[in-house]
Amino acid sequence: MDLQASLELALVNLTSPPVLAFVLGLVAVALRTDLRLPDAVYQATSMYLLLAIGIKGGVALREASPGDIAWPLVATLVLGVTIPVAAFALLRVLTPLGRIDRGAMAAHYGSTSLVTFTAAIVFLEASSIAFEGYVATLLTVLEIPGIVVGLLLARGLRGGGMGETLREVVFGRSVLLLVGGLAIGFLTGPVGYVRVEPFFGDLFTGVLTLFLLELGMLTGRQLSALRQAGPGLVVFAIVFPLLAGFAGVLGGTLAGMEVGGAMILGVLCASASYIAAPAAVRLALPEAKPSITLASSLGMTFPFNLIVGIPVYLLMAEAVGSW
Amino acid sequence: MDLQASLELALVNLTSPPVLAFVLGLVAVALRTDLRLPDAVYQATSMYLLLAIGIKGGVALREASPGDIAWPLVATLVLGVTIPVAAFALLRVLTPLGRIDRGAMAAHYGSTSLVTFTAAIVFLEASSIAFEGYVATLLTVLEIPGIVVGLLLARGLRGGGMGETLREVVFGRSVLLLVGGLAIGFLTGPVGYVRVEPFFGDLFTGVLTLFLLELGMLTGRQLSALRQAGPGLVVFAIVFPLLAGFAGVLGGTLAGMEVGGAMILGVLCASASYIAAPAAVRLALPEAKPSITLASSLGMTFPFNLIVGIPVYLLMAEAVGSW
Amino acid sequence: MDLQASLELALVNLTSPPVLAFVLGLVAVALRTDLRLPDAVYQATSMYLLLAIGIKGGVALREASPGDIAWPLVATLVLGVTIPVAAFALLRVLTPLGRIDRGAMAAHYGSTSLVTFTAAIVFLEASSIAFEGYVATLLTVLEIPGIVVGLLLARGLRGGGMGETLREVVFGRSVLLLVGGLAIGFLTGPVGYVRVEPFFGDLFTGVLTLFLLELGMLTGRQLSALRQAGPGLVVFAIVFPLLAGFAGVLGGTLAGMEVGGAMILGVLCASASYIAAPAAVRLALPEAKPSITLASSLGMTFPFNLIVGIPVYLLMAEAVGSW
Amino acid sequence: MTAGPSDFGSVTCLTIVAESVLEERLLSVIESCGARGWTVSMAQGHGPSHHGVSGIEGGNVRVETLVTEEVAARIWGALEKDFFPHYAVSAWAYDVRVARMARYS
Amino acid sequence: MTAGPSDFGSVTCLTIVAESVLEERLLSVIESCGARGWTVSMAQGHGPSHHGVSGIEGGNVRVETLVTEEVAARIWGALEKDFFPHYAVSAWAYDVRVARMARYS
Amino acid sequence: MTAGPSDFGSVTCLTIVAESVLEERLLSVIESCGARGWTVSMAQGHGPSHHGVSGIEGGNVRVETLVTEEVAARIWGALEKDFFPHYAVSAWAYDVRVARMARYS
Ligand SMILES: Nc1ncnc2c1ncn2[C@@H]1O[C@H](COP(=O)(O)O)[C@@H](O)[C@H]1O
Ligand SMILES: Nc1ncnc2c1ncn2[C@@H]1O[C@H](COP(=O)(O)O)[C@@H](O)[C@H]1O
Ligand SMILES: Nc1ncnc2c1ncn2[C@@H]1O[C@H](COP(=O)(O)O)[C@@H](O)[C@H]1O
Ligand code: NA
Ligand code: NA
Ligand code: NA
Repeated sequence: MDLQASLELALVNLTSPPVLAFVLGLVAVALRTDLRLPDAVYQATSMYLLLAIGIKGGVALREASPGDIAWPLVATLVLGVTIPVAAFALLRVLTPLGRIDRGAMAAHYGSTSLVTFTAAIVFLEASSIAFEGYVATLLTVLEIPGIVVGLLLARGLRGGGMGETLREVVFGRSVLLLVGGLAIGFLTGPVGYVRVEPFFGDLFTGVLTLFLLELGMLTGRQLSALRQAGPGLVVFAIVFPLLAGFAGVLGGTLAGMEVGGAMILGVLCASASYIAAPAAVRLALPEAKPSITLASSLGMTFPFNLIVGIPVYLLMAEAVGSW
Repeated sequence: MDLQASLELALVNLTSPPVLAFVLGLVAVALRTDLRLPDAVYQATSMYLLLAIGIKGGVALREASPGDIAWPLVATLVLGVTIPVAAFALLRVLTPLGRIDRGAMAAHYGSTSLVTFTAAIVFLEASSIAFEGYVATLLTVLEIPGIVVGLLLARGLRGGGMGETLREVVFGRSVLLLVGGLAIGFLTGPVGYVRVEPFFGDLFTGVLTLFLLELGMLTGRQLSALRQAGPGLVVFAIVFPLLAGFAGVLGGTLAGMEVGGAMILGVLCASASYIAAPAAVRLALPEAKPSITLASSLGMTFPFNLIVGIPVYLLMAEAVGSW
Repeated sequence: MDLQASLELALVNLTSPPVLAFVLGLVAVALRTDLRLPDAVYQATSMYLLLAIGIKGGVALREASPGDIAWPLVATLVLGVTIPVAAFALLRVLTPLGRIDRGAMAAHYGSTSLVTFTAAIVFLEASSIAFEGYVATLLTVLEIPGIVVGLLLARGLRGGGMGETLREVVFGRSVLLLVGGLAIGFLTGPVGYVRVEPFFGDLFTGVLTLFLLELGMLTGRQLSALRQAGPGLVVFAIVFPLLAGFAGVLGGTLAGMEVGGAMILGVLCASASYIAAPAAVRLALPEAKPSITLASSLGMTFPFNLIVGIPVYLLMAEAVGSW
Repeated sequence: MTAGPSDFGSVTCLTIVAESVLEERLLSVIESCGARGWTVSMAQGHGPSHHGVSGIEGGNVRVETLVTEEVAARIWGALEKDFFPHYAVSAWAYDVRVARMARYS
Repeated sequence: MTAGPSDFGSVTCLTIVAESVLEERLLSVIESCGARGWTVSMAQGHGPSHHGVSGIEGGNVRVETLVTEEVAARIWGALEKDFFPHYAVSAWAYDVRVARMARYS
Repeated sequence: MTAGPSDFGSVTCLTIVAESVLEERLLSVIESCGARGWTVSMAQGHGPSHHGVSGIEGGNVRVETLVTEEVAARIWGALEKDFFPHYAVSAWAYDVRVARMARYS
C-alpha cells in the first residue's frame, strides 16, 4: 500500500462517526457544556456493547474450525501474559511511578479496548480488507489475563485478599457479559443470531457513537491530569502501543492469520482497557492513582491509536505478512 | 412430526438468544455477579415490549377480516374466564394455599406471558410454520380477564375497594400500552407501520434478550423461595400449563385456526403473566405472598414452557388438528 | 392537488404512529394512568433525536452544492430574525401579555419544532413528494436566532446578564448536539453515515413515537392551563402558524426550493420549539410564565400543525410554486 | 440560621421508601393527608420483610415530603393502617429547617 | 459517636430540589459560596408553586451538600436572591455528624 | 410523635456516597456490621478528594441505612479502615424517628 492510500485510510478512520463523536465530547467539555448521558443509560450502553461483542465473537467462534483458531488462541494468551510484564518493566525505566501504579498501568495495557477494536473493524470493513471472524473471540480472551497479571505484579503472589479480588474481577459484570455473550453466540449460532442481528449487529456502530461522545467528555475532564503526567508517561503512552502492536501483528502472522486478522491482534495488544480494567484496578489496587492510568490510556493512547495507530498496524501487518 | 423433528425444534427454542440470556441471568446470580439493568432502562424496556406487541397486534387485526377473527376472539374470552377458575380449583386440591393466595395464582395463570408468547413466535418462524397474524390481538385480549377473575375469586364480588382496584388494573400502564398500541397499530395499518418497523419490529427479539437477562436474574434470586414451595405447588406449576395449553389448542382448533395459531393460543393459555399480573395482584391482594406466585410462574412454569412446553403445544396442535 | 387528495394526505399524517402516540399520551393523562418514560431515558431520547437530526442535516449539507443552499440559508436567517419580531408585535395586539411573556413566546415561535419537522418529512415521504435533503440543515440554522431575538426583545439590549445567558443558550446541550451532529454528518459524509444509519436513521421514527407518547402526557397535564389562556392567545396559537408558515413557504419558493422543500421551510417557521427554547427561556427569563408558552406551543400550535397545518403548508407551497 | 427576610421555620421531613407499584397510591395518600409537595426518586433496596418482588416492578420509589407535625402524624397513621401491614415500606422522619414556611403548612 | 482517630464533627446538610435546567447554575453557586463537594441525583416532584414544566426539561435535580454553617447561610442567601423568587426550588437544612471534618470546611 | 400502637423509636440514618464500583462491597460490609436493610440510588458527585473516575464506572452510589447506634459505629469503623483512606467516599449520620423499631435493631 502506498503512502497516499494509507493517508486516505487514516482519514476514513478519523472521519468515522464514533471518532468524531469522541472529538465532539472533548469540544463539549472545552465549551463547558452541560451534556451528560444519564448514568442509567451509560451503564445500559456499556452492558449492550459487551454483550454484543461477546455474541458476535461466539457466533464467529462456532464457524471457525478448531484447527484455524488453535494457534491464534495460543498467541493471544502468550501476548496477554507478556505485554503487561513488558509494560511494567518499561514504566520502571521511563517513569518514577511506584510498584502499585505500574501494576495498575500494566493491567490497563495488558487488557484491551473494545472501542479501539471496533474502530479497527469499521476501518477494515470500510477498506474492504478481509479478516477472520473469530477476532472477537480473541478480544474476549485477551480481556482478562492482562488484568490478572497486572494485579499480581502490583501486589505480589502473596498479596492479602488477592483471592477475593480475583473473584470480583473474573466474576465481575464485564467478564460475565463478554463470556456469557460468547456462550450465547456459540450456542445460538448463525441461525439464532439472525434474529437479534438488527439489535446487536446493525445498531452497534451507532450505539458506540453515543458511548464515545460520553467517553470524549470523560477524557476532556481528565485533560488537566495530562499536564501533571511527566514526559516519561507521555513517551510510554505513545511508544508502548507501537511496540505491543508490533508484537501482536507478529504473533498473529506467525499463528497463520490473514493480514487483516494480524492487524486486529496488533490493535488488541496496542490498546488499553477502559471498561473492565479501571473497575478491577479500582477494587484491587485502591492506592493506585486513577488519574494517571486514565490520562495515559484514555487521554493519550486511545486517541493515538484511533488516529495514528490503526493505519500503522495495518502497514505493519502488510509488511510482516510479505516477509 | 416425528420425534427427531420435535427434538430438533426443542433445541432451536432452547438455543434462541432470549432463552440463553435467561439462563445467563440465572448463572449470574449463582456466581453472585453484580449485574443489573438499571431500573430506568428496565422500565423503559418493558414499556417498549408492551407497546411493540400491541402495535403489531393492531396492524394484524386490521388485516384480518371480522369473519376470521370472531370465533378465535370468543374462544379466547371463554378461556380467559375459565382458566383462572380451573387454576383456583386445582390449587385447592393440590396445595394448602388459602383463598387469597389461590386467587393471586389464578390471576397470574389466567393472564398470559408476553415473553413466552414471543418465544413461541420466534420458534414458529424459525420452523417455518404458518400462523395467523392476529394472535398478537388475542394476547392483548387474554391479558386482562384472567386478572379480574382471579381478583374476584380471592375477594368475592363484595370485596371492599374492588372498584378502585379494577380501575388501577384496567387503566394501569400495562393495559394502556397494550390496548393503546393495538389502537395505534390498527389505525396506522401496514402503511404507517413500515416506518416504525425497524424500531418496534426488527429490534424486538434483541430487546427481549436484554430483558430476559434481567428476568433470569430476578428468577435466580427467587430460587430459594422454590425450596419452600410444597410438592403440590411444583406439580401444579408443571401440570397446569399442560392442561391449560391443551384447552387453548383445542379452543383454537375449534375456532378454525391453523395449526400454528392453535399452538400459540395454547401457549397463551399455558403461560403465566409476570408483567401485568404481579403489579395488579400486589395492589389488590397485598396479603398474597408474591414469593409463591413468582416462584411458581417465573421459577417453574416459565422455564418449563420455554424448554418443554412450546414444542409440546405444537405437537398437541398437530395431533388435534389432524383429528 | 384536489381536496380529496389533500384530505387523504391529512389522514396519512393523522394516523402516523408518532401522532397517534401523542394522542395516546393525552388519553393516558385523561384516564389518570401512571405512565412515565423514566427521566434518564427521556433525556437520552432527546439527545438521540437532536444528534440524529444534526447528523442527517450534515450529510445532506455535504451533498448540496454551495450554490444550491446559499439562498435558502439566507431566507432562513431572515425568517429566523423576522418571525419572532412579528410574533412579539402580534401578541401585543391580541393579548394583554407583558413584555417578558411576549419575549418568551417570541423565542418559542421564532425557534422551531424538531417533531413537527419530522412529521412533515414523514408526511412528504409517505406522499412521495420530493424535497431537498439539506432541509435538516435549515432546521439547525433556524433553531437559534429566534431564541436570541426573543430574549433580546424581552430584556432589551442592555439587559443585565444577557451575555452569560446567551452563552448558556449557544453552548447549551441542544445547540451543541445539533451543531455537533451537523459537523459529524458533514465530515463523515454518506460513506461514514451508512454505518450508523441503522441507529440514527432507521430507528428515528420509532424513537420519536416513544418520545411523543411522553410529550402527549406532558401536554395532557398542561391542558388545564389552556383554560386560563385568554381568547387572544388561542387566536394567536392558530393564526400565527398560518402566517409564519406562509412566510416560510414564500421565502423557500423565492430562494428557489422545490415544492416539498418550500413546504418544509413553512413548517419550520410555523412550528414552535419545545426542546431548546423552553430551557433557554427558563434560564434567561425566569419571570415569564411557562404555563402560557407551553399551553400555546405544545397544547395548541403543535397539534394544530400536526393535524391541519402540515397539509395546508403543502397546499400553500403548491399554490405559490405554480404562480 | 436566624430569621431573615424569609420566614424560616422547622418542619418534618418524612422519607418513605416503598415498592414502586405503590407510587401513585402513596402520593395520593400524602396529598389527601395535607402535604403540599413531594420529591420522588428511584431506588433499590433490601429490608427485613423484603418480599423480593420490587425487582419485577422496576425497583423501589423513594418519596420525601416536608410537612407540619400534624400532617406527618396523619401520614404515619395512613401508613400504619394501609401500608405497613402488607407492603414493603420503610419510613422515617426528622426535623429540618426551611425558608418560606408558608409553603409547607 | 465519640471522637475517634478521625476528627468527627457536625456540619449542615443542605438539600436543594430544583428544575433540572438549573443544575449547572446551582452547582456553580454552591461552589462559589464555598462548598467543597456535593451529590446530585435525579428526581420528580410536585410543589405549591409548581410550574409544571420540569417534565419537559427531564424532571428535577436533587442536590445535597455538606457545608459549614457560614457556607450554608451564604447559599441560602443566594437561593433567596436568585432562585426562590423565580424558579421551582425547595431547600431544607439539618445537622449531620461526619468524620474527617476537614473535608467540609 | 408520641408512642402509638407501633413501637416508635429513634435510630441513626447513615448515608454513604461512594464510587459505584464499590456498591457490592459496601453493601456486604453494611450487612456484616449488622444492618438489616438499606436503600440504594444512583448519584453523581464532586468532592475534595475527587478522583475523577466515577464517570467511567457509571457515577456514584448513594446508600442509606437505618441502624442502631452500635451498628452505625461498627460501619463507621469499617469505613475508616477500608474505604476512607483509598476511595472516593463521603458519609454522614443523623437521628431519625421510625415506627416498628424492631425492624431496625
Ligand atoms: N434499615 C433500613 N435502612 C434503609 N432502608 C431500609 C431499611 N429497611 C428497609 N429499607 C427500605 O425499605 C424497603 C422495604 O423494606 P421491607 O419492608 O423490609 O422489605 C427496602 O427495599 C429498602 O429500600
Ligand atoms: N413539601 C415538599 N416536600 C418535598 N419536596 C417538595 C415540597 N415542595 C416542593 N418540593 C420539591 O420542590 C420542587 C419545586 O417545588 P415548587 O417550587 O413548589 O414547584 C418540587 O418539584 C418538589 O420536587
Ligand atoms: N461536601 C459534600 N457534600 C455532599 N456530598 C459530598 C461532599 N463531598 C463529597 N461528596 C460526595 O462524596 C463523593 C466522594 O467524594 P470524594 O471522596 O471527595 O471524591 C463525591 O463524588 C460526592 O458525591
Ligand atoms: Na493491550
Ligand atoms: Na395463561
Ligand atoms: Na418557528
